[in-house]
Amino acid sequence: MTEQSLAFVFRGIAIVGAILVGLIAIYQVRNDWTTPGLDIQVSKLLLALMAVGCVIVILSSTGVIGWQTRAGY
Amino acid sequence: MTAATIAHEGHHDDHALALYREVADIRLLGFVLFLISDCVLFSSFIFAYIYMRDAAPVWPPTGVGLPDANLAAVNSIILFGSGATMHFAMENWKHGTEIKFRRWMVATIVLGALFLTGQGWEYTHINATWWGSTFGAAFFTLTGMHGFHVFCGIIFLIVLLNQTLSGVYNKKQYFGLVAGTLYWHFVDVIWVFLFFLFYVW
Amino acid sequence: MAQQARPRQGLGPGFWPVTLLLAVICAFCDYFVVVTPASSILREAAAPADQTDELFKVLTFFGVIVFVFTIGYLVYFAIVWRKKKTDPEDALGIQIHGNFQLELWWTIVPTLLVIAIGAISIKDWAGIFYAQGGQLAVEAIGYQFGWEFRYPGLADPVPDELHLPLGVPTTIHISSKDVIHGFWTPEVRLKQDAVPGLVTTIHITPTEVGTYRIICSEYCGARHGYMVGKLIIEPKNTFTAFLDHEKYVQAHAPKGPGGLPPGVNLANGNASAGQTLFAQKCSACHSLGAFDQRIVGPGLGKIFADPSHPKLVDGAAATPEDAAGIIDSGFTGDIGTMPNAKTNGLSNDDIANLVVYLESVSKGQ
Amino acid sequence: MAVAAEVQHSALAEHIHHAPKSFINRYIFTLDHKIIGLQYMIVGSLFFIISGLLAELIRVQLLNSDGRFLTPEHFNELYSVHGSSMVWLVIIPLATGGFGNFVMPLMIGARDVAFPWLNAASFWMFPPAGLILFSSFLVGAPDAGWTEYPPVSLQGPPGTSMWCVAIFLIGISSTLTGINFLVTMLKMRAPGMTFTRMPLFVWAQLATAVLNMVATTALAAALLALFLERTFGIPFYDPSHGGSPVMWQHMFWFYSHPAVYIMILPAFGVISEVLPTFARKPIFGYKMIAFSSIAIALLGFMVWAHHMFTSGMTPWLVLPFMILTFIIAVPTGIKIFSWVATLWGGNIRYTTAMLFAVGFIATFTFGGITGIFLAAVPADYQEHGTYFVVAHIHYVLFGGSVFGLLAGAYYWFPKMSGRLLNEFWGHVHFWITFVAFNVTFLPMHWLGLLGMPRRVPVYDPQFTDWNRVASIGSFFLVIGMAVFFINVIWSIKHGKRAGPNPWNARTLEWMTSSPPPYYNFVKVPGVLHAPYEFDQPLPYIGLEPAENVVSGYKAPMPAGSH
Repeated sequence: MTEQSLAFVFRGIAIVGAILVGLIAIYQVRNDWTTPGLDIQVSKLLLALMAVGCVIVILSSTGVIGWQTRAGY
Repeated sequence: MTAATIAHEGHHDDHALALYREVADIRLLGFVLFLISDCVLFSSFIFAYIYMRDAAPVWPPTGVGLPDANLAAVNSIILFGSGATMHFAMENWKHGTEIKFRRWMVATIVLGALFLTGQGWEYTHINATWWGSTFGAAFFTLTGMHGFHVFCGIIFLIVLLNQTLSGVYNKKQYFGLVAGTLYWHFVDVIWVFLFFLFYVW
Repeated sequence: MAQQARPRQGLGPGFWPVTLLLAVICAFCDYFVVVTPASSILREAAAPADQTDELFKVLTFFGVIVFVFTIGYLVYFAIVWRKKKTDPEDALGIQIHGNFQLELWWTIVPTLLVIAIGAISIKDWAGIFYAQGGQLAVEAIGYQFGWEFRYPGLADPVPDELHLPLGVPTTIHISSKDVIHGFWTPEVRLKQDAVPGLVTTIHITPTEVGTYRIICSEYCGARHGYMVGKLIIEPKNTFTAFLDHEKYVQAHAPKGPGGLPPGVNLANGNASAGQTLFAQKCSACHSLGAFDQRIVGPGLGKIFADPSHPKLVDGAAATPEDAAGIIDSGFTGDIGTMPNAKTNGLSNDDIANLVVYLESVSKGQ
Repeated sequence: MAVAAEVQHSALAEHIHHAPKSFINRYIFTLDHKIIGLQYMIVGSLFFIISGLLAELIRVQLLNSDGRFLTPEHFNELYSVHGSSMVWLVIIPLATGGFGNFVMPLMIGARDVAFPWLNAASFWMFPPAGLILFSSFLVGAPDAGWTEYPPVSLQGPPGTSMWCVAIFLIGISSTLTGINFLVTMLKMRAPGMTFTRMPLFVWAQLATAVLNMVATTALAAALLALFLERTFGIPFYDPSHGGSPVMWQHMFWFYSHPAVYIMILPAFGVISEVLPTFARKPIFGYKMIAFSSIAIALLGFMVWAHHMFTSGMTPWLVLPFMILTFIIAVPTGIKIFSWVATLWGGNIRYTTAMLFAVGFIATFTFGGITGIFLAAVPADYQEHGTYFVVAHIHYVLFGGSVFGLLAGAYYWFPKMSGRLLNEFWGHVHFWITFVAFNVTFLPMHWLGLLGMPRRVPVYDPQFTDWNRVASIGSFFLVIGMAVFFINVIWSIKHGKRAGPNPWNARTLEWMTSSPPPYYNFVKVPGVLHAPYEFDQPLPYIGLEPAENVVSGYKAPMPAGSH
């Protein structure tokens, strides 16, 4: 497989995975929206940030943000 | 056994549970505060990275190859995915489905280990050294610290899994699991920032 | 009620006379703060000193008021409200918990006071920061453990002594060769750290002839305490004579080889290729403005005919050969650090292209 | 009684643990916050004596302008270790670990801190840290001052790395202490003790704990980077490898400015307890004092770069930092004015604790005013890095923190030992210290303004006279402190018996025996009011006399409690 197509596969996996995980995180935040308790509040905050992370992964893998022309290894 | 002693033991259980709740409440606050101060540790190094990057005449410094964002994106999803599985594990514990809980825990541990493997691959292939440039200094220090946190997290989760097997926790008393979940989510979230700073920005 | 509280009778014995006394003490002290010329305490050698002294006076003026009244009332209350021998063992003070009006005022008044002092400080800071300089540009370079100074028209730095002409607005570029030093002349009331890898700048206008201390104010190693230079402020003609003398001395000192680096042929240079290269490799640190329009390094727009260029290279205006030499071998020290051509990934042809491009910019093409 | 209904005991508060029997478990590897507090005080006092003597060596050197007593290298090591140990091994551990540990849980009516194990662990990082720092003299102690600015600290002797390790340990210790105390204060207050019923010392400890918890890890990061750079050459600060020396200053001061509030806020708290007790009247403006502690703590995070006005950072950045620094003067001023107003209308008893409290207000006010001088950027261009700064920090750290801690020592010594300190020698101690303190540090203001930089083993001969005055003053400071330590040692055995409440104070720590039993209170009392209503009955219900652990008799409880 060439380097290009490997990168293409990686991006595909990342995008699909990020959508999946992001949706799970958002669903959980919504599910626990009214649940009291410090642990729940902190979990919600952290899950929401993780959803943001998923969005960043999607944007970076689709080439919206970030450098895609990096020479690596 | 007389009715009186049963009533007394019932009362004793209530008291023990109340005490456990109170102690768990205190420990939870302490643990959250610990996470906050840990967060400051990472923030300081992130500040250092941004500062050095801002002060550098050229970025990346000459002779440094930036890491591959595509591999890192997959690696991030592995780590974020482990956050999701951890969450499922916790939900299953709360619902009393302990078999499923164990499966999700094992999945979390495996995904965490996978992430570390990915990081290790990256370390051996990246065109930069820890001591060679400010990029290397920030990159290896921050991701190394994060990797160390993930490693500790894996140990933490294995200990927790072992504790559940030997019956330390029950459906009402499971503070250790709460702490483990929060820690794992915290490690995920740190990676959100590191991914953005090193692979996207 | 367990014990008898002290009854409340007005503001207590002697409150208003004491207040009056404190006001008199304040007025007395502040009178001397206002009338004493600061230069009688420490000489004012150069321009921002007089302005900074005014700020010191403002600060001292208000400081005296706050100090006298706070400490005055403290001592007075402490004496007058002490437990008397005649008071019973369990006697109490006046049971009050606060006074909203009073607390409001001692929040508002200090707030206004610090805002006023802040405004004055900002004004003075702007005066120092935007002060006129530039008629003369010199460089002060700290090293372990001493100072050296570069002057326009002198190829080599002069150790230990900074000569400045009276009345000429002067810019001093401060940098360091090794660790952080501090450039401080108490009589100028200015201090600026000399940070390796950075160039910091101060503007002063010498106002009084004399010899002053240049003290290292930032710990720099074992002999930090001994790192003292001299600032010599002298009339213009004496200064010119000093420069001429130094020029003579340096001209007769042995010199190393100069000229074009081997393999660079300026005749083959291509200005438009140089322009592309400049945008890729140079523009992160260098602007195309005048010499003092720095990003990291100096502006290069008029490098071969630049009035703000301190002409520090070897006393003359920079030549294309000088520029090629600097690009090739890089630059370290006084005004910053630039990597050499190898690190920057520049071939000999690239150097020629860049120099030709800079020449064309200098000529305004 | 209607109010009694709100007193609900938690399950935890009903749990009484009895003291361990063995000596080692009880007094060495103890989990008891009171013993740990005393351990902090004993170790901290030892370090105080050592680093105080280092300061005396500095002053001996500066008797003459030509520096013939010590080599420059040794001189640099002395003041660097003096500064580092006074800040990290003396004032911070004594203010939080010592007084915070001993007094704060008693004041909020808790049986111990939230995490006793963690508390013990925090303490046991402290003596090793001190040993590491002081033993660095064997290999060449750190010599770049307590701030250790790179790149010069990268060139420093091997002891600089030991300094990193020692301060890192202390940093971890105070972070854990901060977390521990914050949880204790948020979760373990006695029933009925709402936030506005907390004693002001607790408020001060609350603000301190927040600072300790958040800021100290930033120091840990800076130290880790310095250690990595010194040991493995990882480029963070060295400009010749692309690093930035100014970055260290940002990271260092992001911790070390809050650190000065970590040092001074507990002293503020002590003063706020001592003044009402001995003026026999409520503190003036309780809420303003409490909130100004929090305001100082929060603003304290936003002013770090006022230590760096001449450092070559982005020029316009000095302005917001200057303005925010000025604004900190407002809550600080509120505190000072409130303390002065507390004296008004009092019935003041001049115990030694009260003398130190009043002395504190005087010296701290002066230090605060010179702080404004330093915050004004153009003035700071003259003052930065000179003896003016040395004078200022000693006015706020010695005249402030140490005076506050000494007031606390005289105030709480009876609670710790069951005996009173000798008041006559206490007065002697105060007057020697107060006068000698001003003689030592006042001349440094004009020495600095006239051109004497700090951290120099030699100086311009024109400054000889005032330097000699300062040195002679500092020798008297030693005499004063010697009086204090002898007084303490003598009074532990021979002092007058104190009883549970010798000062007739009203906060909770005086509502149990002196010294308190292992579990603090036989029954955790309910709290009905703030503790400063001197004409009211004590606002506690459910107090039970505790057995005095030393004398074995049951102390009678203060009259007037419910």
